[in-house]
Amino acid sequence: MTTPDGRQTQGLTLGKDELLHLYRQMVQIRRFEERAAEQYAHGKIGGFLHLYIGEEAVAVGAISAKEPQDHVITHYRDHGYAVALGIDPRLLMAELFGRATGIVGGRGGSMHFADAERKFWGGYAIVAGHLPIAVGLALASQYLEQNYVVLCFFGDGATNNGAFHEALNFASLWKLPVLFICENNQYGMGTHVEYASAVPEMARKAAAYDIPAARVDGQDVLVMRDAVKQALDHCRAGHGPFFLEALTYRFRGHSMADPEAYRSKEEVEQRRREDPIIRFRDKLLAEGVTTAEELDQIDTEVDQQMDEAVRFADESPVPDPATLTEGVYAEPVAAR
Amino acid sequence: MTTPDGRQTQGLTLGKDELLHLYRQMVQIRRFEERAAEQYAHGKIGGFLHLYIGEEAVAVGAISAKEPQDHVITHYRDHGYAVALGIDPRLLMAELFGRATGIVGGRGGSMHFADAERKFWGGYAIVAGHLPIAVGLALASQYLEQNYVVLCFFGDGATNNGAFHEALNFASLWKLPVLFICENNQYGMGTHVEYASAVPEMARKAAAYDIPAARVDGQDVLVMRDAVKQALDHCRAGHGPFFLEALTYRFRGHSMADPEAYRSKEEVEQRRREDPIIRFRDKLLAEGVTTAEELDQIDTEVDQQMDEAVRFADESPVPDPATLTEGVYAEPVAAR
Amino acid sequence: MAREITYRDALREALREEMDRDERVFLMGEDIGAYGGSYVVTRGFLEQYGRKRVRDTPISELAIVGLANGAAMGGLRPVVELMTINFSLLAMDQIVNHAAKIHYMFNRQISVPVVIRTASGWGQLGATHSQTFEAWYAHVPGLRVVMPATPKDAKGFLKSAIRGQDPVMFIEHSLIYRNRGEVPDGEYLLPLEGAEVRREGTDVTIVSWSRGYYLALGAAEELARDGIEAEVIDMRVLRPLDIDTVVRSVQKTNRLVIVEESWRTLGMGAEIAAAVQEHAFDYLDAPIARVGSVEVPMPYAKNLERLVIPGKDEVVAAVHELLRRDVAVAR
Amino acid sequence: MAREITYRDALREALREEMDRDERVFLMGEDIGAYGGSYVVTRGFLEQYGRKRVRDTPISELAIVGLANGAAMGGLRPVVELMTINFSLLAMDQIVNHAAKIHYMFNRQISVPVVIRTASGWGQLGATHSQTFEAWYAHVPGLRVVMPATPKDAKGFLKSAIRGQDPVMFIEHSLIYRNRGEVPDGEYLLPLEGAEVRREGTDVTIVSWSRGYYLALGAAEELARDGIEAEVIDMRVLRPLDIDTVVRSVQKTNRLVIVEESWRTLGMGAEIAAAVQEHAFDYLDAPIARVGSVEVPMPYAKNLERLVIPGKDEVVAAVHELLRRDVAVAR
Ligand SMILES: Cc1ncc(C[n+]2csc(CCOP(=O)(O)OP(=O)(O)O)c2C)c(N)n1
Ligand SMILES: Cc1ncc(C[n+]2csc(CCOP(=O)(O)OP(=O)(O)O)c2C)c(N)n1
Ligand SMILES: [Mg+2]
Ligand SMILES: [Mg+2]
Repeated sequence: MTTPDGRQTQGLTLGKDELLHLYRQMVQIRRFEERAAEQYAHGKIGGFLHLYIGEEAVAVGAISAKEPQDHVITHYRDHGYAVALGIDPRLLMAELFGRATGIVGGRGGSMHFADAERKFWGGYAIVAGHLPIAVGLALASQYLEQNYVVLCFFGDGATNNGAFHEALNFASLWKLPVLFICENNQYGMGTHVEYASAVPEMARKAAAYDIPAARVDGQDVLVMRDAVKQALDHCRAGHGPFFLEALTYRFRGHSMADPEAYRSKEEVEQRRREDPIIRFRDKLLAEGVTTAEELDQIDTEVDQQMDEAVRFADESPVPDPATLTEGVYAEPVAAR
Repeated sequence: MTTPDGRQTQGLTLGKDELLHLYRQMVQIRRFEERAAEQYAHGKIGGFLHLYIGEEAVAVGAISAKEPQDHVITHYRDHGYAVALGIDPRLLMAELFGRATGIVGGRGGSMHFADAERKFWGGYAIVAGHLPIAVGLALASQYLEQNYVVLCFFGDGATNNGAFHEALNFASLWKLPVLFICENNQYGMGTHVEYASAVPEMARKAAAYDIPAARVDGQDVLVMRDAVKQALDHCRAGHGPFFLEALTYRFRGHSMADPEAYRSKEEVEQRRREDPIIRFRDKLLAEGVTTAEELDQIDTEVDQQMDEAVRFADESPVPDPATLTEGVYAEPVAAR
Repeated sequence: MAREITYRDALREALREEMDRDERVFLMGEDIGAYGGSYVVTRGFLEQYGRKRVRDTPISELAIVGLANGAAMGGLRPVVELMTINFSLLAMDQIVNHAAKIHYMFNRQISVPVVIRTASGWGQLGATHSQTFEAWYAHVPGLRVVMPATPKDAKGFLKSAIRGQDPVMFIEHSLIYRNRGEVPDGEYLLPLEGAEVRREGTDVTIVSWSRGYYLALGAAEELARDGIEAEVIDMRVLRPLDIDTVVRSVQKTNRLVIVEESWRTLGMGAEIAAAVQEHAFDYLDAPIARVGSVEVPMPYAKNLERLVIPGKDEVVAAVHELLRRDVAVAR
Repeated sequence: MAREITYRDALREALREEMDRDERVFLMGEDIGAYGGSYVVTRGFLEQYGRKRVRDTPISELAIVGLANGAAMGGLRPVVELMTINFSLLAMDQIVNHAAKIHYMFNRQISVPVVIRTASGWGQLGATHSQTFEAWYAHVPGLRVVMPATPKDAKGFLKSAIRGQDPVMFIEHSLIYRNRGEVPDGEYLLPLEGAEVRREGTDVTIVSWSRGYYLALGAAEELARDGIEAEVIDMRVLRPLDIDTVVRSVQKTNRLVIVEESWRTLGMGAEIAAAVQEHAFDYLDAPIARVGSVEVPMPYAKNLERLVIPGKDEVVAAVHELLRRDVAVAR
């Protein structure tokens, strides 16, 4: 499953509808975030906004490979998974706007999308903090014999945190159905892996826990999809966790405030040439799956969808101040 | 350096004095702790008392291999290193008794021996908490070009803590002169490695940080000494950290309160047959280095030394209550 | 009908009853299985319930609580044991940044019904093993914090905590596991709220919780011999904090002494004093007094340790001091 | 002579001066080098001082502080940056169980002169990135805790912290980095103790620190328009806590309002209120009031966030409330 040259693309065994769906999802993520960046500049969105642009193939490929019962949990750079899971972009944009109609009522913002119905347990803003939680969800799957696997996404930077170590040890020790998907985009904020990790290959770390691992080209949506499918089979069969390292790159700054002093324009330019959306588009055209017109049509539809998402968000009401103290506890507390 | 059969003993390249010194130190640790256990039963010692009995070859072998400028830091099971470092047993016993004459004035007790003059930075009671500190000491060595290596001792249980992971990553990343010595005695309190660590070989964990590692027979003082000597050379040469796993066994309970329900009497009996002191004694006799009389004479001297330590401790004054609030800060604080 | 059992047995009964009632309840923690628990609370549980439900863990406090959070989100009812509250510092991020936040932050979509049992205490254990941090947890909205003193509360609270929907810090005390007390026969639950007046009095109110409650009670009995009638309140639950009960008592006694084992500065007593002076300002005849630990890292030596932790005598002295002050003012 | 510079520049000057003075001073933290620091405090330092002295680290808060502890013990002068105080929870064990204990526990053989710079703050950052925990650190003997409000203090404290022998939690605030203020020309140090009366007044004392100090000052100015003269105290150092200065002020004004950005329950205000009622009981004409955050995990939405964090208006209202009460009592 490893692709040492980081390029090898899988054959097109999927049907046209499925392929176009993957394409549409990647474009949705891209356009959603481009709109978000604009709205941030307009002051409609506050706080931190971490864009996923450039990494779309990872989320789309992985999530297309999962079964409906599987669970997803991730870090703060979470727009891509939410879109790939099919959550209405209007609810996501409204969340960014801090509106009552947002996916978590405006309480979470960019870093904390979640949708319990879809078993999307949310984005977490403490680096690596969600890894033990993912393993706990996998424990529930095993304990209750529910046959779901937990897909847990995180960055290369997260692998240096103690929570990573403790979580992976537990997952392996108890043979829990969790798929660790490390998005190695080479940087944690402005720190290159070289200055953060004693080993540059994240997948190597899995061996310390006897967890099988693979490195894959995260810029190829089909490679990603296949790798995740195989890994999920492994986990679902009761063989315990699996570790996938997806090689990817973020095209934008870490967050909106990032001047990107830590990397060269040339480096970014070079990586942009391997844009996962363009690569997939070219492939679809080269293999004669579809026409440029059909793809352009999708692009246009997505544009309209995102215009609508922004409009919806902007017209939505802010949260009712009366709700401020509701839900600190799940059960009622007598007034003090 | 690995000894796969876990038995192979090194040739006797040391002189007689040195060999007898190693023997004496192991007996000192053993007798010191036997006295401590007695005094604990008499109520002269309180709190936790973690005995090192059975593991003496690790501390004695390792510390005999170090250079005078090297630093030592360890966990709470710290009597062995203190004795091996040549600290007067009277001061150590007085510490256990909670007396003003104790090595840290009665403030630390069994878990917190320390002697800054000897660069013995102490015993720490938070499992794995001293590992990052050890790496920091190594950073000081590198930064100030002081040519010392830090010997950092800890148990198998400690390797599952996040602090272990973060510390090892740092040590390797910055190529710091620290020797990690993991005493794998198979248990963390009552939990067998099998239930605590995804991999049973602690040394395997080092690979995740690109740290070279070896497993050695920790019940053979000379094997231990040689392994540590080589490892220290590696660190001192600027090649970064090294990881040594010493296979050992604790003959007593985790602490004085331990009913040892988690392991069988047979298991303990079997391991006692490989008592490091007896093994070394037999070897010294078999190789004709010394006579039984000479060794018995050492035993007797040590017995007297430890009687004296107990007497000294018992006759020492308790700490002056007026000193209670002294030293919370290193610099004066205006009264509140 | 009632029986007398120990605090430890009360906990054991609560765990057993809940484990028997609900398959989803399971235990995890360091040395709770083969070793029997560092304070022997779960001895025999591994044999009875097996490895699936009594899970020995690696020494990974952060992940222990993290896994429990995830398991709770996934539909289980984890009861975690952190050996002592000192080690909970390693799990602080999972407790405070995760368990306490998730329900609110995700707009009530997800709840985290996790119970974290841990023990406060001391006894020549040195600086890193003798602390108590209930005040830290009680600072955090989203957490419930209980610190029962009696076997009855220990059992009733633990059962409620396990059945509830919120994360609960359940803080025991190593020095009261053998205390005996009455426990109702049969099943009972106690709500995780409310202080309790355990001794009525008119001259002064003494407030404490956990082991401190017994100090307060001992002091009250001694004071009674001098004709001073102290009202003794066991706070029991530290978040949400039942200040009203204290205020009502102070409205009667006009004097308040708070007893705690943690460092005085920013211990629970700080909040209680601040809140009571706010709500009962006109009823106070003397400043509210706080009796707490001497502010040092705990020394090992027995004679020094004794000086650090407050005893009954300090409580009695604090009460006398308040009363003396009254007289002085009256003159 | 004095200059006006920003709070951020004051910190930068302090770091530069100390790094130039003493080779053993070095910086470590996440993204302090190539990235320039998440709040841009150390921008340009990597270029100037090189990788040996400006050390970007992995995302390993526990080990970052642990390494700094060890480096300090080994003779270096580490200045750690923890991006925000929220992440300090992951390093709590190294701060509280190690840095704060080592000097005392090892009987003064070893000292741990580590400085931990971190930032409090908020601004639509959500539940896990908007907290402030100065009260937790101020609870711990062995730590010094400073939370400067002005550029002058920021610089003088940081230099003293770096030269001192004790571990220091040095808490900045993301929303005051651009505040300007006077700083003496040339070298100066400020002792890590003592509150400061920054505005004299007779009617009420308002106490705060860090960004809260500016709220207090703003409120005082507004109150002055109504003829109410508030005395404003900047606490500056939270451990050791200078209660005497507050007590002296209250002896004059007879009323106290405490302003803080953390949750009220068990925030610093609890300790200040508890201690002041103890020492100035007979001088208080009204209960001590505390103005703090609403006790919820911080919501992202701007309109909700505004409701959580206290503003100048709440401070003014609290003062009016105290004064109204006086009138009511006088009637
Ligand atoms: C415990 C913790 N430390 C620091 C931060 C600040 N921070 C936010 S994102 C980030 C970098 C994470 O890098 P990586 O895991 O590689 O994910 P990426 O952003 O590249 O997707 C840092 C340091 C944080 N949120 N949590
Ligand atoms: C962080 C932390 N968790 C738990 C404990 C309680 N504890 C003390 S020793 C110990 C076992 C440690 O085992 P290991 O590292 O193998 O060392 P050994 O005792 O076998 O020498 C435990 C769990 C502790 N002191 N610190
Ligand atoms: Mg990254
Ligand atoms: Mg062990």
